[in-house]
Amino acid sequence: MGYEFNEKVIEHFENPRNVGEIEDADIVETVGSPVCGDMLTLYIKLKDDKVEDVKFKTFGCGAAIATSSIFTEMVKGKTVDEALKITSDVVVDALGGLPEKKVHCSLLAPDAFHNAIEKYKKEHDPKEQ
Amino acid sequence: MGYEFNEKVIEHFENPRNVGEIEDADIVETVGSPVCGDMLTLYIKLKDDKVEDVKFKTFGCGAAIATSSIFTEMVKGKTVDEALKITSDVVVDALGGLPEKKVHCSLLAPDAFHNAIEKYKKEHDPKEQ
Amino acid sequence: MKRVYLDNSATTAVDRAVIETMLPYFDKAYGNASSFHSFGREAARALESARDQVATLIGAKPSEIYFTAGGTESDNIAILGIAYANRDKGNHIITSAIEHPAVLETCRHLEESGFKVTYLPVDIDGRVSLSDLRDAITEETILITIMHANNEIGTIQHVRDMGALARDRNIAFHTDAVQSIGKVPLDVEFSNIDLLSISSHKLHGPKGVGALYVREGTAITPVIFGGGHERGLRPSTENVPGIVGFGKACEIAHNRLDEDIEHMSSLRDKLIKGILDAIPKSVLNGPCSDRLCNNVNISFEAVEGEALILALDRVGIAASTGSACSSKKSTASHVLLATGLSEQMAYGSLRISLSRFTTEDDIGYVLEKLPPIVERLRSMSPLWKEE
Amino acid sequence: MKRVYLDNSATTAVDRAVIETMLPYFDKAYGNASSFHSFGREAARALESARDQVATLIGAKPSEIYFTAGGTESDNIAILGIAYANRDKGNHIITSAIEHPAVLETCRHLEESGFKVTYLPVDIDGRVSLSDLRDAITEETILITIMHANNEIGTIQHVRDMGALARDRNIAFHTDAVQSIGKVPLDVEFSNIDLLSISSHKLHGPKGVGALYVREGTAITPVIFGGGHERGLRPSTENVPGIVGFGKACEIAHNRLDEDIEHMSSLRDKLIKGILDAIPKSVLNGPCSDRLCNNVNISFEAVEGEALILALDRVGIAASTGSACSSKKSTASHVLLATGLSEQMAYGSLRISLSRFTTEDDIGYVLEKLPPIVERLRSMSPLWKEE
Ligand SMILES: Cc1ncc(COP(=O)(O)O)c(C=O)c1O
Ligand SMILES: Cc1ncc(COP(=O)(O)O)c(C=O)c1O
Repeated sequence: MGYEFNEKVIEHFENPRNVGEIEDADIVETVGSPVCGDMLTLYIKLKDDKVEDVKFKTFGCGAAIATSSIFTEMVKGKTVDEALKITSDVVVDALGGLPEKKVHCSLLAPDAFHNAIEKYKKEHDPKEQ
Repeated sequence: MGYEFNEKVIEHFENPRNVGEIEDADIVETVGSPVCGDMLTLYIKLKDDKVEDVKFKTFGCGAAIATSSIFTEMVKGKTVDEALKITSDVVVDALGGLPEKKVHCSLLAPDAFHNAIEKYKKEHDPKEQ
Repeated sequence: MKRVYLDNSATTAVDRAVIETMLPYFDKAYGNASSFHSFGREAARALESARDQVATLIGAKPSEIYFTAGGTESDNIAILGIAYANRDKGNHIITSAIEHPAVLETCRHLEESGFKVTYLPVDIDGRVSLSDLRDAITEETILITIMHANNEIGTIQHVRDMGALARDRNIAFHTDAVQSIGKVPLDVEFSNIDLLSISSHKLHGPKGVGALYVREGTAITPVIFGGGHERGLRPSTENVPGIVGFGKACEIAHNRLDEDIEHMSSLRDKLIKGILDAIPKSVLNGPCSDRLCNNVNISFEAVEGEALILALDRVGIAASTGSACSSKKSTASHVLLATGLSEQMAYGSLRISLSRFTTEDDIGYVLEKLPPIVERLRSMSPLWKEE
Repeated sequence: MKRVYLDNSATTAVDRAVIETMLPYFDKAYGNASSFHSFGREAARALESARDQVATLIGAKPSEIYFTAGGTESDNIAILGIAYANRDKGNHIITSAIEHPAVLETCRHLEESGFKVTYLPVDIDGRVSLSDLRDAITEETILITIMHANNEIGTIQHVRDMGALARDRNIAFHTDAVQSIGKVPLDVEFSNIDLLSISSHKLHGPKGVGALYVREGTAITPVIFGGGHERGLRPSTENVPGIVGFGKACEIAHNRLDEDIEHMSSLRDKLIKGILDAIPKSVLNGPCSDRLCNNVNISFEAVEGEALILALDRVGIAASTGSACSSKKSTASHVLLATGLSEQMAYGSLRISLSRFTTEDDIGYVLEKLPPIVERLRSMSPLWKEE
């Protein structure tokens, strides 16, 4: 059976926020791959433990685009810890819901962000240096 | 699938010839039974080796009624030997055809007639008396 | 010529409102419900609202309704699907002697592949006894399939008690409700039903559409394979206009249920009384109570059913008989014989089945035309003895 | 908003003339074709004339046409029916890697019950090689089932040669012609076909109806059980309006075949050229010759298909993709992958399928809207490298 996106999802699909790259990003993280048909690259700039800027590029379906868009909008300006609380459930809620078979697409951005911060912390952990 | 009778079959069904009994019949022959859902009783009066009169009663479907009707019409007045040539094929042809699944109903009257004559011959065979 | 259609157990006229509802789905909202575009979404939405309508009529959840191509397919998917899914639990199936061929032939097929089937007898009213059913259950029993209402003699079975018995023993309970839906109030929860078959064309919906209700959590294996439609249980591009029409027909049936039952019952009773009064040596087949509101089945001594149907057809009355004089030999209805009726009377049966569109006038016409026809056929019958 | 329907391989709009032909069978000539009265005879006659119309389109005898509920059911009855009927002769089936799920899943089911299935590979154009087929045949082979034309990339197979090979070895040859009927001239005699599946809704007939052609004398076992309709191969009350509409659709397709093919081919070629010219890094999937007249399938580097379909939908264009991002994970088309296309390109495929109702205008609209959409999606794609 087909599925239906609500207006808000469509709006984010048609006018995605924060698309692009950040040249001097602190972290660049890619999840997925063209082989699995879903791929997202997240560019993050941090300042004083806050997400100063974030951009994305995605090779993915409409839900992947819309969830990445709203996710970047939601984490921008937040502290890293606050941003880590924006899980896929939060994203789906913020969009007013997704068709059941599309819910998994909302994992891409939070996953990428989570991985990114983990890597970043590891790299900047004084104990590890 | 349903089936369709032609006009001639319908006409014989609605106005069957020679229905009834012959009180002083020379031969009365019944084929079939209520258990098999098809039953025909034929009353035959012979004279000088000719079928002087013939009547029938049937418990059977429309095709059984129509074929019995036309059969009696066809044999009446014929010599017994000519009448024995009125097989089910001849009856079906005379009616202008029957639906395939109804062809077997046209066996009733010729069968009854055949049996009747056989029995009659046996009973009246000088050699057997 | 006047034409009176009284063969509504065979099929019904599609309701005008149903046709109107279907029309846009042929050439406007004609998308494939699996497609990711506006045409597909229109179709998918229509499908889901039809699913709601069907579910509402029988007290199910929409997610428990699977659309099929008709009653036969629903019965096949239910019986084969449950049998194959439970092969390791047991190989015994219980049904009744008076089921529709869609159930009986499917059970016979399973017998050929190693299943054991008990065909429960019925009493003179066509009723399966609950204690027979209880006694038939073994450790191996995996499915009980007993029809809700019989298509020939209108007997309504006590499915609720049967369902309770099945549930108690952890056995799946399927009922063929093709004839009862829209004519008997039925709730799958109340009646302890696990699987239920419906066919659209028996309740003023289009032909070639049906549904199978499968209670949530019931283990069932697909028997048709393809693109995964209807959650894998019935693949094939969904027949959107047909399903939409079916949904509408269910909605109408639901809204008018009491009124329809009252209307048909009263005409039915008038017809039965009228025939039995007017025609000697005629007997009612099937029960006097718990009988489908639209079913009349009467046998006339010494009269053959197909001849009777043909004669009625000649005066514009469409009805049916339990006699089928086909290819090789005549056969009498297995249902009538199972009730203990003699062959002769079984061959002489007439089924008159009403619908919500049947009128007083139709009944009057039958009561005018039928007696002389029976008389004429009897006058030609070697079995008829004038008194 | 302008709406342009270009997903005709998924389903088609029902022709107005077809709807008109169906209408009386809903509420006037609504009888059951098995009934012995005037309503039944009207239905039976309509059924038989539809059977003639379907038979004429493929060069079969009417008695070789069995009506079904659609392409999936035709494929299932053909494959399971032949397999079960020939179990004692052998247990090997040959098919191709690019069949529709209605064939592939049915074959997989047979594998689970002891049959062996060979899935022949295809070349870059999606074509099965005749010598591969020859080599795959064993003493055990009882069925070859290769689709006539592919639903995704439009490849037309050389069924005549395959049929000859099968006939020579006394093996039943089935072809799924769901996509080709009405778009490729086909004669079952000329092409040595023993069984052939058709679906009404792919050629401007109603959904939920199909046919299976079975050559006279072919041993086949029923897989659905019931009242013996369609000579026992497909029991269930016949869907008279649907079948009548299907017959009419076949008649129309037969009468306009050359004209339709020319119309669609010319628009198809214009569309392919227009897209490939306007959009860099786009490649045509499927063959350049012996391609369905209504099929366009193009992949765009770095673009994901479902996003593309959604963007097209937003401007009113209905098309489809070989990408299906469903429940758990995305899957790329098994057909495109079988032709050797990379995953990325398979995910980025767009299928545009035309019909006899497609206009120059529709094509122009796609050529106007598609390039900027691809450009926008590429600008968001991490895989896109500007040159
Ligand atoms: C009791 C019963 N079950 C099943 C069926 C089969 O339904 P369909 O003809 O829709 O396949 C019928 C009617 O034919 C029926 O009366
Ligand atoms: C090649 C092919 N075979 C079979 C089918 C199944 O047909 P239906 O949807 O009518 O069951 C389709 C279409 O869905 C198809 O394209």
